[in-house]
Amino acid sequence: MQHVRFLHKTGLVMLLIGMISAALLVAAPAPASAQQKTIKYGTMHPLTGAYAVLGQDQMRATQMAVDEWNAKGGVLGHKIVWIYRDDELKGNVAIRRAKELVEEEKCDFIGGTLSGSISLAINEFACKTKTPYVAYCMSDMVLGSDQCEYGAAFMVIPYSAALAVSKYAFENVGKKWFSITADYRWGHSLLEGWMWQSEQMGGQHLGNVYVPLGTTDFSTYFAKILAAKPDFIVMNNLGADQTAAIKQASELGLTKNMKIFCTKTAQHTIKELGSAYNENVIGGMSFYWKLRDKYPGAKKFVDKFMEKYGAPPEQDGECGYVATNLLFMAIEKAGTVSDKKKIMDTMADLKYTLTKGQEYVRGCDQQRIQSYVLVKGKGAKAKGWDLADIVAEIPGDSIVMSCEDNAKKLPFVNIKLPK
Amino acid sequence: MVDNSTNTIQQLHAPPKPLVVYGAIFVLLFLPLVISTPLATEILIWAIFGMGFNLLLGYTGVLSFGHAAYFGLGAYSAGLAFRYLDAHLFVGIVAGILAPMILACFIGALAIRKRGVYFAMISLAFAQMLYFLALSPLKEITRGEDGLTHIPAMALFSFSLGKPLPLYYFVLVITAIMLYSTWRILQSPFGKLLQAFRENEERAKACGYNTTLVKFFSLVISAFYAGLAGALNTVYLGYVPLTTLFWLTSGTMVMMTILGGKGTFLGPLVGVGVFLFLQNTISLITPRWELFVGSIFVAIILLFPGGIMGTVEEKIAAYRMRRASK
Amino acid sequence: MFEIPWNVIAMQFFFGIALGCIFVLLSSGMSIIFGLLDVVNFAHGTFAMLGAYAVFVVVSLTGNFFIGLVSAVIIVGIIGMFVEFILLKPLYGKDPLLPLLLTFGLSVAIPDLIKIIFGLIGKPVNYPEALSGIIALGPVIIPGYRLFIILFTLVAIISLWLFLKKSDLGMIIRASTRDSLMVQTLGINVSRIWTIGFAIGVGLAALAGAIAAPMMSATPDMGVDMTMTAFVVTVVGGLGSLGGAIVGGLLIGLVVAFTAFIAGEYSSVSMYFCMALILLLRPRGLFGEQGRE
Amino acid sequence: MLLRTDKICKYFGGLKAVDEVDFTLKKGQLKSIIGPNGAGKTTLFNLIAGAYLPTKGKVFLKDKDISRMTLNRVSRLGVVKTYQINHIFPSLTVFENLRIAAQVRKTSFNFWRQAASFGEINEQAEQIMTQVELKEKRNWPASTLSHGERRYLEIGIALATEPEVLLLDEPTAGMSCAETNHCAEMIQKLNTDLGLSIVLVEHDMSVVMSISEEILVMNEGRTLAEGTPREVSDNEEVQRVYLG
Repeated sequence: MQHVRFLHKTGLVMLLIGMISAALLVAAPAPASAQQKTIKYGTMHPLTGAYAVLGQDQMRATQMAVDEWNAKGGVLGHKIVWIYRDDELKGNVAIRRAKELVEEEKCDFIGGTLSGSISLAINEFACKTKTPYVAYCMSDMVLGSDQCEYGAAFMVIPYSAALAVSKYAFENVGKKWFSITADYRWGHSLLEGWMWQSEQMGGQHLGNVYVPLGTTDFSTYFAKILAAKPDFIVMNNLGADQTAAIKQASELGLTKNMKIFCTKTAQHTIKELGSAYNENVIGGMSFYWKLRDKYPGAKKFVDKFMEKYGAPPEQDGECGYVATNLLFMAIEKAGTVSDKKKIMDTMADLKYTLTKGQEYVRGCDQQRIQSYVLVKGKGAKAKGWDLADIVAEIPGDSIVMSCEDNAKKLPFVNIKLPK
Repeated sequence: MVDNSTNTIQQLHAPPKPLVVYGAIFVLLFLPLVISTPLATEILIWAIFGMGFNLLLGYTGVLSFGHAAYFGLGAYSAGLAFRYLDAHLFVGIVAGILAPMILACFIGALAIRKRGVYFAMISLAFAQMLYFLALSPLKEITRGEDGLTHIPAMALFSFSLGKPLPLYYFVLVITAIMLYSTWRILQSPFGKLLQAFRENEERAKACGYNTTLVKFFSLVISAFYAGLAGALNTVYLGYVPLTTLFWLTSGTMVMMTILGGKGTFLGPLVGVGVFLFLQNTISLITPRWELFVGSIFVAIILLFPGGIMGTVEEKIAAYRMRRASK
Repeated sequence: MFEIPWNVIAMQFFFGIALGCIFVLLSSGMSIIFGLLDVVNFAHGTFAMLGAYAVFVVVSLTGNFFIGLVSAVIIVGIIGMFVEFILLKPLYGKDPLLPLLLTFGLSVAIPDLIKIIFGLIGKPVNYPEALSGIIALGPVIIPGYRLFIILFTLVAIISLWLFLKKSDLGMIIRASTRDSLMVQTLGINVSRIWTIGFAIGVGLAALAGAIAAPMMSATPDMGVDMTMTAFVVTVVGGLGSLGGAIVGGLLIGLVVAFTAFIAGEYSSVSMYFCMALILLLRPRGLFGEQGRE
Repeated sequence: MLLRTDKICKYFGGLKAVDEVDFTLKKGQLKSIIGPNGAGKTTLFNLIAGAYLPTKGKVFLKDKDISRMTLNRVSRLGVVKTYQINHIFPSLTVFENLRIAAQVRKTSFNFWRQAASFGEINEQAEQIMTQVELKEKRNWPASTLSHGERRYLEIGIALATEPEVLLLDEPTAGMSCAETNHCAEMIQKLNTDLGLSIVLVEHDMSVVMSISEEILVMNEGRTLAEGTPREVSDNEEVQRVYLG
């Protein structure tokens, strides 16, 4: 017993000493950083998990852009130091990474992320810490109360994608539609866009089914759709869910005599689907590599990317490339590396031509106004990366609402989603 | 006298000396100097989770593969209280502790009588049920896949927890309390009973113990830890990601505990630290870190079932045995 | 309420059964492994994923889906044998939780290995030409491939049953499930029986993965869901019971199908509700032996 | 009558392990159950202790029906069994093995107070340690004990739960001749000094004959004979079973 009591005492003394030193640690002012001529940019990408292939593309494209700028001598004479982290497509990891990048690595700017939901959380964090954040993903973060002057979204926002694809569909295919919607915010945003457009263009919504994320069997939903006899089916889902849905639609012969619209699709989804993604399947993307035949900027970017990594970039890669460029262009134009408010303000008025035609960042909500591309599958005729053909490019101005509307989430907030 | 030698031998699973508790806390005081503060904070939170999990797996011998349910429910309860009720820091944490304990009572009443592997599967399935509930049917409340955002920044007596270091030391205080509590529990009659139970359930029963009740209490106490960790996770992130409920959270916890050494006092702490540190480091080198972590885990199961601390303790015991016999 | 046409219900029922058949294949493998080795195979879905990749590889080499199916079973069965022999064997007789943990480790590591070998993008497997059509029975439309799944599962399960019931090896396996010590005293190398049993179990999982591959493509992360489903079905049917795996699989398939029809967003949670209900009403599962749970 | 079974039966499928056995034990009595392998001795034991549910029949402790009670409840009522194969807590020390058993009636679910501070329990554990002669091994993990010492510990654990009836399942199994005699002495002491009622299942006939007051002989699940050691050894049928 004596012995134990002694140990208690020693322990307590030790703890006391420790606590005092720890208190000093907290109280100590952060060491003044040496005046190096660098700026630090940190990005997060899902390098593991279901969308690792897209995360990898984001990461590669960012690297390409950073290398190009550094080859030109950096920004305003500052060398760009770029670091990246794996966010694993998990919210808690992404926040930890963001905290590490900002609080430990002292990054001046952060970017990346693929998931819209994670981008919302990071956006909130960026706002709190006043760190400029350029999101590479489709995100509602520029709408309503989530909007913040330090966050910018450089992928098409969800409803814009829906407006673009629906416009084409109602004009070219028919009016009666049925939708399959992934049951989370992103899916709902797409559905809102579709329903609004449907009202405007006289479409007839025959029904919708909500499908939980990660569903692999869609056959059980198709009986309902077959009974409704729509002109076309709309898929508001992504990745493995979309793959399974289209595969099973083709099994039921739906891709033979009906059109299927994927509000957002991806190059790797088309590749995964093989011959099931035929000419009756039309998908939307913010960038497809065949734009290289149309725009010299796209050709430069795609060729360089192909040469470096052996595969054409996904839209996510392109977005990362543009976003990184825009950040540095804004810094250069603002003429400051430290006044972050000014940089964000400058970024908000950029006009540029990079990978597509002329585009601009809209001042009020820091979003990139860009076109949306519709591609048509090639089915069994697909070869290598020649997976699809471009059928339309919908200009960016026609698929965004005004800033005032965006701030109030109009008109979509008035859409009553089906139960 | 024989006393001398017996003292040095001691048994393998000797209760830790108080010095170990203080020493561990002492080391943790300086953790942010070595690794990044967010990582260090996360290590502490997971360590609390791990201590509770170890009480169940390591000391009682019950494997729950659905501990994400308690962790996630704790995180959501605290988050909902913060967001919708504007609850005080401690009120939210208490909510985050109580809800998982009630859930544990329910799952325990339903499944704790089952054999080990069966309980593991059932607890996993229940956790998945909660996950899918939060994902789709309950998305109006939980915000589904988006996770629960807009949680106000927390303050402790007008002392902001928004900065990394104050937050770390706040979590550390709680970790220290839990570390000490765990130590107390292990020294208590109940703690002794847990260990006896793991060693030989049948005999514990023959001694007159209601072993079902032992397992049940152990599960509920473990849910207390998990809920606390979940609530702290919410305070730390300012956000509740849906992944807190995902089965991989349970799986990660299992890996951490086995890695550190189940049934050892410091095992969870060491396991959590090493796991998160490795994951952090390997992921900088290669995105295929799961291959390494998975393989290391398999190797540990095959070669060092005692984990890091179990093996260390064994080595120390063997060394003492050799010295004593000289 | 609006009226639901009978043909939609009929189709829903059919899809539910087809889905259930995949579950049956998955969980009967799980049941055999558990019954024989007392091992809960956490990597069961991972083996199914390997089956899907095996079918992809063989189909792209030979162009024949049916050769693909058979070779998927053989390839994964052989992998399973190695896994059992090298990794699981040392754990028998120790803590019964260790094999579960070990297979969990495999389920983390193997998908990454697949990503390194086959790349991050999943691989497409086309529906076999002969089965890609649809059969219309009046207003009821049935895809040929789903019909094939049902018939194929029927054949597979009947031959499994005949194998266990009639063949010498099958009888030894069944006897070992009951009492491996007794079998050992008869001079039979039980250790080898275990290896074979494990191979059959993961072979069935591979079959499930292979047969599902055309419907969802082979992706590295497809295994986890399958493991979960196998768990649920096994708990519902009764741990270690082959009959339970069959009835449980079909039941869960139907439950999922009709929930998807009535309330889509509940479809993935429905099977867990079903499991909780069964546990409340009949704790050992539909066909579980008393005392084994 | 302290303990009594009424036509108790236990069938495993078609096998009648115990078939309509009436067993009685008076307070303070030391009674043995003997019989060839597979006679159903251990099964009868487990039925009394609550480890098995009887197929038919009943068990009474002081006229209280305990036949459907589980092992732990029967143990709480004071009928405690030991095991044929060592069933101890291997990585706990001898002292802790005993203390676990000793705390069962006092404070099993207290999870805050330190176990070391329960003086009464500790004293009881120390006392039993003396009784089963393991004082010198107090702080050794049970797994390091010799076989004989483990058998003693086995008995000690049962004793520590303060039983009224002690069911000893082959306590001398695997012991050397000298150890066996010593163990027999100890059992007799428990019976005479502490006044414990003891039921003994034993293979070693010399032990049984020397210390039992009464013997029940079983064969193929049924009672073959019952009586004092002398009566039993003179019984012709017993001789036939044991010799033939």
